[in-house]
Amino acid sequence: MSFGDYMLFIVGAVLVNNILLAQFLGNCPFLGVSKRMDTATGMSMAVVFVITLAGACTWLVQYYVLIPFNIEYLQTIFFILVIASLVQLVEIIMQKTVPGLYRALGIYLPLITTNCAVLGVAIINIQKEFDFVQMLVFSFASAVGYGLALCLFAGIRERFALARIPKVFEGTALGLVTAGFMSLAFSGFAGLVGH
Amino acid sequence: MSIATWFKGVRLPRGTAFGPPTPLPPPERLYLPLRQHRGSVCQAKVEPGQQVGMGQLLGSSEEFDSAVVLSPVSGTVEAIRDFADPAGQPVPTIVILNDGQDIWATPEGEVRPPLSDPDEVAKARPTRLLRRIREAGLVRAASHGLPLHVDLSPPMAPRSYLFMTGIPVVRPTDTLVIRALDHDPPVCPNQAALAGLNLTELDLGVTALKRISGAEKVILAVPSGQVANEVMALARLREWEVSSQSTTHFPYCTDNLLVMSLTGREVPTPYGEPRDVGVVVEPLVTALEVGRVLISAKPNLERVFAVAGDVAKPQAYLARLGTPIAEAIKAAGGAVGGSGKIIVGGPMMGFAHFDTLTPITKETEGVFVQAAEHLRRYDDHPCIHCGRCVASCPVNLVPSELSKLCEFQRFEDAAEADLFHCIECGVCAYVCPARRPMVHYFRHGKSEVLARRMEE
Amino acid sequence: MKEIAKLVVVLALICGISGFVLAYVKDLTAGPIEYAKIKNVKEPAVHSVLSGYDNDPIKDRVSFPVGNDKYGRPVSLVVFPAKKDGKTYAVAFEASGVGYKGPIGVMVGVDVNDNKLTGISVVSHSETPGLGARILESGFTEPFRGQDLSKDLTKDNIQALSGATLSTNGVVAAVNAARETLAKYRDKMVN
Amino acid sequence: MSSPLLTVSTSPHWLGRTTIRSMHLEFMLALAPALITGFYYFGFPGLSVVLLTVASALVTEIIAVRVTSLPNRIHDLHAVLLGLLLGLILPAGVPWWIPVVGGALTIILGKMVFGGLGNYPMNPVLVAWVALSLSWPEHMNAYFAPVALGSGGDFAVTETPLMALKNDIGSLEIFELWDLWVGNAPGAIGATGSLALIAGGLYLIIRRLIPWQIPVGALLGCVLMSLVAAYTDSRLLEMGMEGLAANLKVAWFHLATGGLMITAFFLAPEPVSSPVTPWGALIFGLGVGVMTVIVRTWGAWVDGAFYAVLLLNTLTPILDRIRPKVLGKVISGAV
Amino acid sequence: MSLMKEFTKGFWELLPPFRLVLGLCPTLAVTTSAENGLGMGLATAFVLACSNMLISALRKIIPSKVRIAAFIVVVATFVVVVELTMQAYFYALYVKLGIFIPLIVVNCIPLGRAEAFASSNGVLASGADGLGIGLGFAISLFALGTIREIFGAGAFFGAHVMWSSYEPMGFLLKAPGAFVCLGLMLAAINTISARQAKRKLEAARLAAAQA
Ligand SMILES: Cc1cc2nc3c(=O)[nH]c(=O)nc-3n(C[C@H](O)[C@H](O)[C@H](O)COP(=O)(O)O)c2cc1C
Ligand SMILES: Cc1cc2nc3c(=O)[nH]c(=O)nc-3n(C[C@H](O)[C@H](O)[C@H](O)COP(=O)(O)O)c2cc1C
Ligand SMILES: Cc1cc2nc3c(=O)[nH]c(=O)nc-3n(C[C@H](O)[C@H](O)[C@H](O)COP(=O)(O)O)c2cc1C
Ligand SMILES: Cc1cc2nc3c(=O)[nH]c(=O)nc-3n(C[C@H](O)[C@H](O)[C@H](O)CO)c2cc1C
Ligand code: SF4
Ligand code: SF4
Ligand code: SF4
Ligand code: SF4
Ligand code: FES
Repeated sequence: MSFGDYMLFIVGAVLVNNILLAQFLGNCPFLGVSKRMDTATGMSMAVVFVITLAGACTWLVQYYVLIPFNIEYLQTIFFILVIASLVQLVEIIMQKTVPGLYRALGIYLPLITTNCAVLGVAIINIQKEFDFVQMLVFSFASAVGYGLALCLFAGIRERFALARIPKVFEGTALGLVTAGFMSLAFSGFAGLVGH
Repeated sequence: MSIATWFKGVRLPRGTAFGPPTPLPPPERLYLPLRQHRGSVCQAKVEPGQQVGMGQLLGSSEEFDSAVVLSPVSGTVEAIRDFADPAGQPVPTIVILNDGQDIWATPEGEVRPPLSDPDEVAKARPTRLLRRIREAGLVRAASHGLPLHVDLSPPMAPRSYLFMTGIPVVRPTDTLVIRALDHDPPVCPNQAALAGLNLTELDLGVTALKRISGAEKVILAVPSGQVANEVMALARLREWEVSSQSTTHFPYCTDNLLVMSLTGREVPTPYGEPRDVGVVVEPLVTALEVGRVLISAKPNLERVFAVAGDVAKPQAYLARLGTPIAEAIKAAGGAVGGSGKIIVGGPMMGFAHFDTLTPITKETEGVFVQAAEHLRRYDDHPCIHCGRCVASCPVNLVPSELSKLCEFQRFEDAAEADLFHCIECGVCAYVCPARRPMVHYFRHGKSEVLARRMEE
Repeated sequence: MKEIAKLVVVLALICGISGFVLAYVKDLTAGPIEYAKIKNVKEPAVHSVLSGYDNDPIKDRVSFPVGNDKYGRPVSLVVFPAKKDGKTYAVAFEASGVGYKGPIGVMVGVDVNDNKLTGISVVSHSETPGLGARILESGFTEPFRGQDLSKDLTKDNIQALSGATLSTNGVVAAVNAARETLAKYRDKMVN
Repeated sequence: MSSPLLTVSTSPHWLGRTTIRSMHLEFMLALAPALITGFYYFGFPGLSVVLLTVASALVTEIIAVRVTSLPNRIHDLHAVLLGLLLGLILPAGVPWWIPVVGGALTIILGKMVFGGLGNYPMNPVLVAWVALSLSWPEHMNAYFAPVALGSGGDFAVTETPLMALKNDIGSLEIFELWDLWVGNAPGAIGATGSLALIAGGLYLIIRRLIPWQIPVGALLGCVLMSLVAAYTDSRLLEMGMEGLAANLKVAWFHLATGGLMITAFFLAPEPVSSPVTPWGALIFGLGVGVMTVIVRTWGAWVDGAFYAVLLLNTLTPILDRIRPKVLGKVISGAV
Repeated sequence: MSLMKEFTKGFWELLPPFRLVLGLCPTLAVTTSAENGLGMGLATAFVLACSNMLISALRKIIPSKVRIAAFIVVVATFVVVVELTMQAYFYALYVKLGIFIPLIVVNCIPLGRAEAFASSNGVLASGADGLGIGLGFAISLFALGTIREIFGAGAFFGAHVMWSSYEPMGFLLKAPGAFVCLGLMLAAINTISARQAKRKLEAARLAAAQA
């Protein structure tokens, strides 16, 4: 792929096929940690970090363990174990080496293990038969798209905290409707990149 | 007026152009609060039943930040009781029954020899001039005004928060601004004073203020197109700068903003004053009072003020201090329309009172009467985010957000968003199509934050 | 120490049992899964490229090894024969070529008597929708029917897609790959 | 002498004359030229679509405040304005139930679920418009060719200038630019009369009902981005159109066509969903203009103006953080 | 009796994804038709019931330090079983549900129930809990799928149900429609709960007044 192709590839993953708004991955933390802008930015950074790392590890596992041993049907179980141990490991290493970053991101890390987006991106990497570099770019761009959506969403929800919202819509219900509107807005990007 | 501020604030309707102030006969009863300014309360120096003469000391205080209260008429002290001041606080007030004689307490009322030569004033020791001002009990003629001798003295305590930011604690004053403008257009004592001006008073007053403040430059801020040729001639003679300002562009005649448009200096807020940037601003009414005190060598017992709004004949008056506003309204032909608001000060920043006995004091600029049919009601509508308040706020706040933060009790967040820089001018409330009680939210928010700080 | 040993043993045990169970289930479902895949993916393609048979090409399919993939695992070719009166007159099988964005899988039907294409159908691709993906349209696949396969197919005889030359080339390459496969394994196929 | 009849309150005691209702009335006044242009070119089919959206929005709001505990603020005419705006951006050839459903969507989804005027994050009219477009694309593209009032022609569904441009850059030469400016072109009922829209928009700016930054930004962004788009378009060269003049022609075309003008002056400056601060508003406007041309040129949709507004609406809370310097503020957090 | 209670709480009190706001991704992604919703729901229910029972049975031997890892392995095992079975016998549905079948592993419901319930309750109770919540989830997905299919495609289980000239509202089948639909359903459920709470409160007040 040329440089231009990579750019289109990135725009596609961040905006057009946003993993959250168009592919529905990682919705539970999306609605859970989007009440405030600062937590949303923290979560976004943690997600970018973990998704990229997990994408790389699972890719290696797929091509150097599962395929050679002919146990591709165990993909799900291997991937989730790899991700869970990776998150644990990252947590421990971070705590020891960069305590500042750990304090900032630490509380989000356990949340990420059970985030569909991480496993989802890992599986998509394999399904689309990406090579290693493409996999890295795709994972990173998808995660950035997730973070972008999360931060924009948090901005909007912060405004709801200063508005008289009908009781029955308070919280998740309105969050979902708003996410729908964001998805509507992002549909404006359709066709920018033909994937 | 710079481009940046041209679109800010609001254009208020111009009030009736007032002629020179009409003298008002002294009323039967006068009410003299023992505090008529920002600062300490005076102790009463008379007893109920006591006979007093004009200019007799009624109250004084040991504190520096206090102005003496003198009797404006001769008569009997009828009672001393509490009345509400503009902020609603009870203040001990001396009630005097006027005997109609106007007999001075001291022969001819002289305290000091007259001082009517401008050249002499220009060379006089500032402390000498300040003493005369203090003895005359002068107060800066504006709501929340300080006693004039306090206003003209350098600050007593260093302003630590300014010091921390590298702003000199006391910057030498280099400019004196005489403000012949009024911030709330229809209530315009200063403009009325400009209409029937005694040139000698003006000359002496300004010269004295210049001498006391140490300013090198004097700027006469006047309403555009309303200044007589003699005044211009005097200004040329004394090398005062004359600057014409729009009187209807609210709130650009308030002190801090006036200083900004005249000198380009930004007064630090929330605690700063024009003095912090080397400027002293005095209302024209005050300058004239200083002049009168020096010439006549008598204390100041009268005040120029305006009666405007829904009265038969809006007019500026010269009345004894302590005259109830009811008398002023009566003189102006009485209120027309349904019973609405009696506002001491102007419609944008004044206080509505329920008591028409509220007297004219040394801080009174005027009275604004609002008929019931002209009352405007606030609404509890949510902010519609239209941005009109943001576009208009003269100090560049985001009032919409502040009001929401206060509405939802997030006072600390509001303080973080510069709530305390709001000057409560009311422009945001004026332009808000949702009719939100903006300034009410801000006052409430400020008081909550301050209460919490006190607890800590 | 003992505790850690216990942790490891329990976890290993659970994993082991899990692996065992899954291997068993995998074994059990291997046949049905293969059938389901053929039934759902290949069958429609086979039906569209063959015609006139009186047998069931799916049921009569034959498969034989044709080499190894890059991990060394054997790869089989599945061939669907079309028979009339018990005699194979045409076969369908998958071949692939490289398009704009990756491999294009094409089901190719060939009449074994006159080496003419009986039809093609694209079964897998990752081309751009609206551009390369137009290879799915019948307007593109129809002209392949009846082309002679005794020599390499060129783009002259078919309607190349404008703006998607690479995709077109991919399909043509797949058909030509099929020609080679047919030449190589004709015996095994026709039997 | 204290009088119990006097009202006591703190300042300010004067309030301006602009209320939400008066603002909405002036908005509608400013839309009148566009509506008249629409009526002139699209006749009674166009007018009935607008009347249907207005009626539907109003009825929906009346029902909504009846059946829920939401405050009744029908008198502020917001529903009428939303209905009018939605009607103006629909094609004249839609079946009758599209405006009906659209008006209801605007009120319920766009506004009421958030608690009414003031709370919604995105322009309700555009939310409804996009929902309609995603649902019934064929109807939402049923644009009529204009037939001047009284000329007696029949209405027929046709291609809009932007559709034509998407298919063939040669359409630049087909449409008379003057026709595009006065509204004599196929398109949505109220969106074709660019001059009428500008007239209404200028009125709003002079009355300070919308910040000037948003329309100016949008038009500027559109011109800049269409120059870029034209510069990178090899089809122009193939047609023998070269140089700044040709590129400017593309920019001019983008300005005059489609939903850009109604977006710049009426939809993007919708108060609730657009930023309040001056710089925020300018960036918002620029973003709308730029995204409009990006979507028109490279995206899947024919017109990008409405999507551009929704996209920038998601940025509004962040743009609102761009503040002017507070006058007199020398240290932060001074209390 | 108490088993029944464990079973039925998943139908209202803990109805996922409305009360337990978990498992949103499949809820949003696959409910484009009633059939897909039901299939996804039942697959999840199966995994949930089986993993709950097994985890409950093993709860005494699993050391708490590795419990999350062990839970994941157990859940993942059942997910793979479902994956293989669906591939073999419901291939078309398997393709439609796609990536969301393996994602049951990280669907927060099975892990959540393992942690919150199965790790401290008996096998039967855990089975009842898992099955109840799983079926509740299936019902929710089925309901959402039904609404979206009827209005968004004019059909129910693929069969036309609206009047003949009805043109479906395609918006509902797309991503934005999914979010909006789920949000509105949640609000409807909140409304019902609010009514119930009010009625209960009034009944209590009435009782108090009578006493
Ligand atoms: C000179 C002048 C200017 C006034 N300007 C305003 C104003 O700007 N806003 C206001 O609310 N009231 C203003 N008033 C008070 C008016 O008496 C009253 O509000 C105005 O006439 C509107 O009357 P209405 O209630 O019949 O509309 C002004 C009064 C005077 C005398
Ligand atoms: C976003 C994008 C998608 C493309 N997709 C395809 C494709 O699916 N198939 C293809 O053959 N070429 C594709 N191309 C390549 C161009 O269309 C290229 O110009 C074309 O292959 C050249 O063939 P032509 O000579 O028929 O124009 C794509 C290019 C871009 C930028
Ligand atoms: C306000 C309004 C309401 C209408 N109501 C109906 C109606 O209830 N039923 C109907 O068939 N047509 C109604 N029409 C007219 C429709 O345009 C027309 O009848 C309908 O499109 C016929 O086409 P159909 O066979 O697809 O329903 C209405 C038109 C308007 C303007
Ligand atoms: C409230 C309401 C909603 C409607 N929604 C639709 C709809 O979603 N799709 C549709 O084709 N027709 C809809 N119709 C119109 C109805 O189906 C109409 O009779 C025929 O579609 C007209 O051809 C709706 C009508 C009403 C009154
Ligand atoms: S209200 Fe404002 S203008 Fe009036 S005295 Fe106070 S600070 Fe000055
Ligand atoms: S926020 Fe304060 S300073 Fe700004 S307009 Fe409102 S009252 Fe005036
Ligand atoms: S003027 Fe009123 S409605 Fe408009 S933004 Fe300010 S507070 Fe909100
Ligand atoms: S707003 Fe503040 S100052 Fe005004 S009455 Fe309330 S608490 Fe007191
Ligand atoms: S189901 Fe919970 S994050 Fe996707």
